[in-house]
Amino acid sequence: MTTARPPGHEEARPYVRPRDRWWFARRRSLAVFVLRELTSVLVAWTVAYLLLLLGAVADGTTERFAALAARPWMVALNVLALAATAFHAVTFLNLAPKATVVRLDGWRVPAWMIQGGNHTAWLAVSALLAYLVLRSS
Amino acid sequence: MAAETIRLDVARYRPEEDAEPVLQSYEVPLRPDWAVLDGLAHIKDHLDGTLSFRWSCRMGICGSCGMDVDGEPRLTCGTFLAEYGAGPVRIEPLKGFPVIRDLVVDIDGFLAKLSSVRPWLVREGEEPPLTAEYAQTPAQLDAYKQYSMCINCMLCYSACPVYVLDPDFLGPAAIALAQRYNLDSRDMDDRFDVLNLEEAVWGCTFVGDCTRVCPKHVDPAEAIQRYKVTAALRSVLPWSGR
Amino acid sequence: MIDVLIVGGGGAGLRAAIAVAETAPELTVAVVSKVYPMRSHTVSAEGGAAGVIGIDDSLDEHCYDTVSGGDWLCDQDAVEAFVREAPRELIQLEHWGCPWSREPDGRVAVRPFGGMKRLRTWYAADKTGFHLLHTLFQTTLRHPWIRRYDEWYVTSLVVDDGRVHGVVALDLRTGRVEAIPARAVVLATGGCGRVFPFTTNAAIKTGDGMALAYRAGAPLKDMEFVQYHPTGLPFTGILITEAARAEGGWLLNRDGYRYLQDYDLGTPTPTPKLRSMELGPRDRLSQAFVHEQDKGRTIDTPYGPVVHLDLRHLGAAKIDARIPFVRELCRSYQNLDPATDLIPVRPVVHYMMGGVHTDLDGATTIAGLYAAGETACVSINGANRLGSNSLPEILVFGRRAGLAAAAFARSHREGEPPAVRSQGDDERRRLERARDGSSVGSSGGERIADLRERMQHTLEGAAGIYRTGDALAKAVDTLADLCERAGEARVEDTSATFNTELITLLELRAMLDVARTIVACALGREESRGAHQRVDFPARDDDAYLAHSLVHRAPDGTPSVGLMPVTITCWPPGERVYGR
Amino acid sequence: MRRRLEPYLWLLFSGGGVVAALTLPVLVLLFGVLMPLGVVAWPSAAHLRALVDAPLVRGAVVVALTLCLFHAAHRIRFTSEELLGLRRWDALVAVLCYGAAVAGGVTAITLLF
Repeated sequence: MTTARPPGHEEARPYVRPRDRWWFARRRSLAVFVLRELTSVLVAWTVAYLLLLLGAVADGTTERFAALAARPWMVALNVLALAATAFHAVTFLNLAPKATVVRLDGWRVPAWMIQGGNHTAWLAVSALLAYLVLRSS
Repeated sequence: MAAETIRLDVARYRPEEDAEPVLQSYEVPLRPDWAVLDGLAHIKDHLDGTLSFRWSCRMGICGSCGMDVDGEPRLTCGTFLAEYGAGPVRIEPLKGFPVIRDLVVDIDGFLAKLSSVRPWLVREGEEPPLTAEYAQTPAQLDAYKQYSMCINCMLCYSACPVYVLDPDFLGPAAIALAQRYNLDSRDMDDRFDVLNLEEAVWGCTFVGDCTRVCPKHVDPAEAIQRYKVTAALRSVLPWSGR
Repeated sequence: MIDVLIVGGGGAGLRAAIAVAETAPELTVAVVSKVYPMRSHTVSAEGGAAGVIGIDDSLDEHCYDTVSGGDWLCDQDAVEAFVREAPRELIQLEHWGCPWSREPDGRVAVRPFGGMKRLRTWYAADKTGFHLLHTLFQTTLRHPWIRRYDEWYVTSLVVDDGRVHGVVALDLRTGRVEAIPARAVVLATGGCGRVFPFTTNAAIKTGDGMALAYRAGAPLKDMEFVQYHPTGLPFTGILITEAARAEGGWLLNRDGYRYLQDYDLGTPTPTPKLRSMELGPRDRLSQAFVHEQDKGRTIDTPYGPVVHLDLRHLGAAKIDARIPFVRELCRSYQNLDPATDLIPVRPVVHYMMGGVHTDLDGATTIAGLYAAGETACVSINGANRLGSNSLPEILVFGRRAGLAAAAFARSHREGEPPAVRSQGDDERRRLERARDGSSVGSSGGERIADLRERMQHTLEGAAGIYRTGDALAKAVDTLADLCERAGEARVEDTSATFNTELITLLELRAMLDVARTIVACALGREESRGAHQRVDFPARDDDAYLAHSLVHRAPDGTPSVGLMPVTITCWPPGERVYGR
Repeated sequence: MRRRLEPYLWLLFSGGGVVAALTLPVLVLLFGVLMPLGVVAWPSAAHLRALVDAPLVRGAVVVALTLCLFHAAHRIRFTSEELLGLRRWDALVAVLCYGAAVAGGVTAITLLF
């Protein structure tokens, strides 16, 4: 089925709204979305930071790295990174059931179960990593 | 008892005379069971016959009366004036669509998108005689039912920043409709060619507002993310097409 | 030049379009509709669609239920064709993807319905019309050669020498008035519930197609039969589907008493019994309400008297599974939950049994002009339609009208006569005058809404559930007066772009024409039958009135009513028995 | 071209999102906050070296960090386009973002191998 708009129908011009530069400030949900996406910048930073650490370990310059890490601005940045990565983790794991709908014999596994599993996995992995890093010290 | 009223600030756009929409204020009675649509009908019937807007069923099923009410896309028949306290309430055409007149927007682009996803049952071979139905269990029905509830009100498009910034984006309702058929046990297509595109599912950044504003709980955001998984798996495992 | 032009994009119109596209791909088809097709009022149908499918059911039983439900005013040959073709149409919809509710083994499920002796109502939860319309609309999208004129309002039919040659229509978006020549025209514009003040019908249901045919010289039939649905929400008139009672809901008066037992509708049982009590026919249930009101046993609300629909004993789980839309509507629009609260309901204008007079193929008395669906009166509904017969009706007769129109277009290949252009030009001038206000002056004249309200209250007062000759006679005069005043009503909007005020005026004029036929037919029928109850003639009179009312438009614009025999094949007139 | 790439980019984004969610918060908490603040002591350099000694572990670390970078690159690509209206320049933005992620991955390899 196609729409018929016979040629020669002069039409008063419809109004097209100009691009709204501040679209993300119009609704809370959009602001939260943009914050969620911007966590990626700090995810990238966190990776960079860990690469610096790995470099220091490889070069045997961990002392210098520790000194750098203790600078107040660096600590502030990492506190921000912690908040961002945690926010990323919570939002990402909570949204996962949208992409992975699990059906068992026609019964749809409710979102909260999948989310609960994800968060349990997060806790377990975090605990394991912390144990590996801290066990001898 | 003095009759209470509420002010409605209504966007007016008359293409013959206005360069852009302007707000016009009307005082309408504030009654507990009046929806925004009743307020607009009161204006049209008793205050200003020149106001143009679409409406029909006033029971939330025809999908005509979606508008932007105080910055949120809503069905005006199901949005009550009492929600807005003393007012005023700002009523504008759905954002993201060209405005034809007042509160009336151009939806031809949306319809073209719906049509593009082959929203019909795709079968191979001859249609069997009209003596028996295709069998479908309640569980198989359940697998797509939610995506079949879309009333084409377009609130999801209006709420979607990706669509508003890029009108070529296929958008929530069209993809949900494609999934409605993809997940139907009677359908034999997966609409990979029209969905596995940058302007289709890959354009979505999963804002999730489409789902938030959907008056029928279709959850288009879910439909899109699920198709991303389907399309990604099909891309990695080329033999996994249905 | 278009071969088959369909006016109206609801269930009947789309079914007709698909029928043409599938069987006659060489023909051009167009659907002209004042709203986008998926906005059409078919979308609001809730409960279901009847079609014989069970092994314990038979075509004869569906026929008998329909004929007795219609108080023997149905044409029985039409009913037989309808009942025979309904199941295959419903299966066709299934093959097109309609999400019918299912039995555990994968077969389509059926539910009981009012006035039906067997379980034969197919359903898609309680959004049957919604799913049906969207399935049809989406199916039309696979036929790119079906042309669509979305948001075009047809203002008149082009008729020359007893034959239709197309339509004149107004494009809302541009304001242009165009003649669209066509070899055959199918009217599928739905009913006219909006002539009444309190109706389940959508705003768009203004009797446009009925008025188009009537003005062009085709007679309307059985216009006095207006169906009141017994359960509408007060204030909004939103329909609470009959499925709510089919699933076990009770109607209670102010004393919590299932009052239907007092009106020869059977004795109460805890679970629903077919053709009994709450599953009686709609006319009888709505009439019982009026008697309860007279006895002072209804409940007063700001929006008039109500009774209660009680679904609480069904429990939330069953309500959610079978009638979720009822719960959604009650919560959104009435601020109550049927799982725990009583639902206030009152009778509400729902459906027109009458319409454009057609034969079994939808053909009207004008060559090339067809009608189907609520616009038409074939008649399978007689004096009272049974719930869940209207959806299969639009499919069966939509298809039939489409096929007949295609056959007509194939055998009439001549070009367009000059009448098309000249009538288009006349119409354009007339509408532009109305819009510019140059015909009446935008400051003079009365408000459209005021005239509409007068019309609606006149109809409610004179042509409601119970009618009297006196009130009807007065209404004849009032409506004639309103017609004249509507000719000079005020149009403030002079814009060519999406001028809904002009459309509102055209709709009002259509409604007034239709309203006059309703009142004239009701005045003429001096008996009580089905939905037409005359207080001054309380009995059915088969000797004089086992006949259709046929109403023509006289040259001076007044309706002139005659009678036409009813076709009886197998079921001679008898007593309507429910609950016994 | 782009049409064939998108699903893979999305898989990398998703995988990276999972890895980032499961591992980064605890790592930045330990190495970025608690250790610099002295709440817990820095592990010895030898212990840290031992942690990434096994080739398998090194490989896993490279993959994990690269995935995280792809996750970030994907989001930064779309967010910058949406915030700054750069949709038209998508090809360029994409090359920059994913290019940076690849560069980060290469850096990780050179550091660990």
